Amino acid sequence: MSDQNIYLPYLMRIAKITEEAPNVRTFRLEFVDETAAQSFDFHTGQFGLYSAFGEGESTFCIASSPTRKGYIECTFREVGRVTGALADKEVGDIVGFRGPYGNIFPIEQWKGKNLLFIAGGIALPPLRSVIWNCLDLRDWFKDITIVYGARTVADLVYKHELKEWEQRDDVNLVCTVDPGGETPDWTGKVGFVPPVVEKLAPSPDNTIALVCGPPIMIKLTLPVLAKLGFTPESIFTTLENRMKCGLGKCGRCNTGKTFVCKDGPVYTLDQLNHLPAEY
Amino acid sequence: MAETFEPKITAFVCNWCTYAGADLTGTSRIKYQPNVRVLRLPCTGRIDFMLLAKAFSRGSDGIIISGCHPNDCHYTSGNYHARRRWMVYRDLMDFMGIDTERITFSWVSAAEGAKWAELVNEVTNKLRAMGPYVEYKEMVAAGVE
Amino acid sequence: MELREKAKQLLESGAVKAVLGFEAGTHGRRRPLFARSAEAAGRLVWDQGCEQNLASYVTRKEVKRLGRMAVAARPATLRALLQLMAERQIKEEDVLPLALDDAGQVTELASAQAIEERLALEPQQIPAKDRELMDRLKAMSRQERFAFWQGELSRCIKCYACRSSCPMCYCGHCTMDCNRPQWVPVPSHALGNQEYHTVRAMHLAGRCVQCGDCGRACPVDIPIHLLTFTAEESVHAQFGQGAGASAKLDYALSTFRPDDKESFIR
Amino acid sequence: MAETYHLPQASLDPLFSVILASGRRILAPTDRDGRSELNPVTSPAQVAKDYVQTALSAKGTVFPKVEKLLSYATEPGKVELTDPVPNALPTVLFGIRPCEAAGFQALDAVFNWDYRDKFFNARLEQLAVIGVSCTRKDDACFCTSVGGGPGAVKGSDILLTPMEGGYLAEVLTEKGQALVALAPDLFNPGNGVDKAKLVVDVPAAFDQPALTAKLPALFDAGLWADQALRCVGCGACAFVCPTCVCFDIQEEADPRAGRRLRIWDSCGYHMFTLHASGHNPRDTQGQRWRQRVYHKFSYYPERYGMLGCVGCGKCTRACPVDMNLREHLVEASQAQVKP
Repeated sequence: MSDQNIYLPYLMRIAKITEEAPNVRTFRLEFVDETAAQSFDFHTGQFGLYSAFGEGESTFCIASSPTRKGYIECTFREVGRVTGALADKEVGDIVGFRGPYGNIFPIEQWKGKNLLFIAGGIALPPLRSVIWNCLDLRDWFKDITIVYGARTVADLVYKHELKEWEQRDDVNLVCTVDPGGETPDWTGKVGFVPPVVEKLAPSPDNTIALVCGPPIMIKLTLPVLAKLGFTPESIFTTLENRMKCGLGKCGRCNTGKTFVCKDGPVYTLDQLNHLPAEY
Repeated sequence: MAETFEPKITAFVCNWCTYAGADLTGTSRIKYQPNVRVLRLPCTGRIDFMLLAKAFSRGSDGIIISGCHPNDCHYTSGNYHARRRWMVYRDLMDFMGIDTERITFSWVSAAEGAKWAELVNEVTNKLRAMGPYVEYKEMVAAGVE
Repeated sequence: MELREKAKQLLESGAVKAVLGFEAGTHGRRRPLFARSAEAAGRLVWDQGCEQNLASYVTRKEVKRLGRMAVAARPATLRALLQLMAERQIKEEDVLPLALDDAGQVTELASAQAIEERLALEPQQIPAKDRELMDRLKAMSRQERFAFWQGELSRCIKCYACRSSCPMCYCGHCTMDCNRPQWVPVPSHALGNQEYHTVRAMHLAGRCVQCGDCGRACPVDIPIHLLTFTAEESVHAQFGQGAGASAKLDYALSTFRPDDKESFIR
Repeated sequence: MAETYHLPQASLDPLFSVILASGRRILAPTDRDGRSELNPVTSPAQVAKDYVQTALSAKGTVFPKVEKLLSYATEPGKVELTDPVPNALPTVLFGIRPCEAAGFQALDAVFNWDYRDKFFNARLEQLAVIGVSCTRKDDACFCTSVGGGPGAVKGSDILLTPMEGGYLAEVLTEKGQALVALAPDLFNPGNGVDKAKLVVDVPAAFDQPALTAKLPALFDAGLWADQALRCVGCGACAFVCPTCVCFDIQEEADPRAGRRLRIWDSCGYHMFTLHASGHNPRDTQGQRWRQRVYHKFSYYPERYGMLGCVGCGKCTRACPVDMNLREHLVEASQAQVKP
């Protein structure tokens, strides 16, 4: 018996590039190898390592929903060596993908519940996968509320989808931008995410909250949810520690006894409360 | 027919003097050997020693560095700074056993088209006689399991 | 006054928050001690085993948080502190160097000028063992020297103990950590090691205070300090200035003289 | 399965010969210019006589410091991947200490839980360990505090314990038997010697199970930052460690081809956990030092049911500022847990 090379990526062709916000892009990736495309499967919440050949690998979530077959999508901001090289790619170029890795959002367990999504800035992509997954299975859930904030109007990602969600009557979308980030024609709210949530005052009854955003947003939103009566078991988030392997070996994402790449990236607040705050 | 070794030479030259000088070589129709690849930088002051290391690691057998004569720098003193750096760099490289014979420094002004041709020919002939920089190429390949 | 007594006095008077010196460690070794109480000051020792250049700590953020600090200093430590002042990494008032003589008597050097004057009494010398190896290497053929260094550097594991121990390697973001572009290969294969040590020596030319701590720190005993020593000697021989001589020294490679003498540029 | 033999001193020479003749290389501690390091040897005479430990561990035989994971060729719109075959040479590691031999199991735990790492496995498969028990120790040793011992058999295929006229040879695994089978005549029947009397005495320094139980409560104690004040944040401890397994993957390429290399990394580095956003989950050296201790003594036991430390003391010997692991663990053992 010989082992497989677990570090070999799938080859993916870029099928579509969407400019989301300044330096933020979404790639739609299709498998070069047809058999890989057939056998590939993932669940919402999982992530992968995307490679720009020549520069290396970088970790992002899979931002598309597993209900949409035949492709995966990722959204990234250009900040470093790999994302910089990815940003230079064009439709038709080849990139690498390893995954899917990590645990999942247990949406089957949420049947019959209300869902509250709270996202900030570039952290909407991991929740977007869940949102579409849940919208495609809309009758599983009761009310779906999405609170999304960014620094400025330009920094809001998935602008077309935000419009679509806004127009659906089975979704309650609340968009907000930080004070000073609004444009003259901005019709959404102005204010930081935590006070917006506080004012919105969603009911904790039979509700699952999914929170994802920059550390400061998460830090300030959690007390608000606690005040509203959400229990630590009903609050989910997804972490993204630095990773090199995604396989529970390289040691970077080690937080307490867990590996974010294996035991995460999805954690409940209750689980996080039992981990050292090294994320 | 036995194949003769043709050295690969990377030349780092400044924009204002040597590049213009090399241009003059061409417009004056002076022929010289084609072994040199010219990389133009704003000033000799910009030629970081890491560029030289990169040239060797990417397969150069020799390197030419050339810019404005002292006192002629477009930026007043870039070449003076460069000169200091090379003075130390050569000592260090020699101590580490790097073949400094393969690195040629020169001042070639925008008017010295003939000097450029002469310099390239001379360096090419010398490197052809020295042969490929085998030691360095072996080092580049070593140490990976 | 002896070190323990002086340290106690400085701590009790509040003149400093900590005294950085040495205590007894494993296997008879000496290791750094951050004495923050009079009681801890009682553990301070001073002898020939106290070789480490403690100036490497004064730029570390965790150490800076302790507050003003007295530093037990050998001549190389004093040179490093002056060089750090020249490079504007520390201010004269941030540290209180305590120069110690062979008998263990302490002199407070409260100003850069006092350090300079003290250093003027201590001729800077490369240790005989290092000088002997440098001379032996210079007497070799170039190919032999290359083979020597390749053999030595093949043991390098790029743990960066040399960089971490160096008082002048304080950069928050070292060239080695820059990756856009990735100039120096990160892996410790032959090329990665060669380029790393070239870069380090070049970046220390005119700045190396020749304490030799990089070589002492090396877990696989590569005489890596000889590279920075050589670069520093080259600067000294050609431009007539040595790192750590004064708190007002210009960096040798960011200045020039029109009549700098060389013989190799055509 | 242990079988006990007596291996006369004079048998070592022919044993080396048959091992080499079988196509295996022998790596053993050598003493060159006063440095104890692993090198290929061809006869017992080349093996260092008087060593406690080599500076570097033997983990490089199964987890090299630089190792190719894949290579590729690129042209516009196309990438061709190559899956490398690990260059795993049949190897006998002779003369490493029982602590180090035990280290391979800690590496195996990480490389083979869940996903299996083919590079590690290919090398480990080709490796046989002839350990040699310790008759000397130094201030850094603490194997007996972490479940090992100067004559412990774990991880060795054959363990030799020096005795009058040769060695007590314990053949412990099939790999060990295969080596004996190369020259069975060299091994004489065992004669019931007491191994404990042949090895050096290493008294336990601390109560490890008690320490492991106590660590979660000590997480926020100030002692980690205090201990780490003198730590300079290099990676020497991790790189010489026989069980430290954290790695980095680096890409090297030119416009037409490239490769991915796995290299050693260390949790002691500031950059190890630094996020692209600039946020660093372990921002201070105290946090990073604590991670090193906790990973080995708290997270490893919880995750893999074994310790991530074998008590060899290499980190202590390698440390430029004498971060003595044993001493720091003793201090943690004695620390008061705040209620």
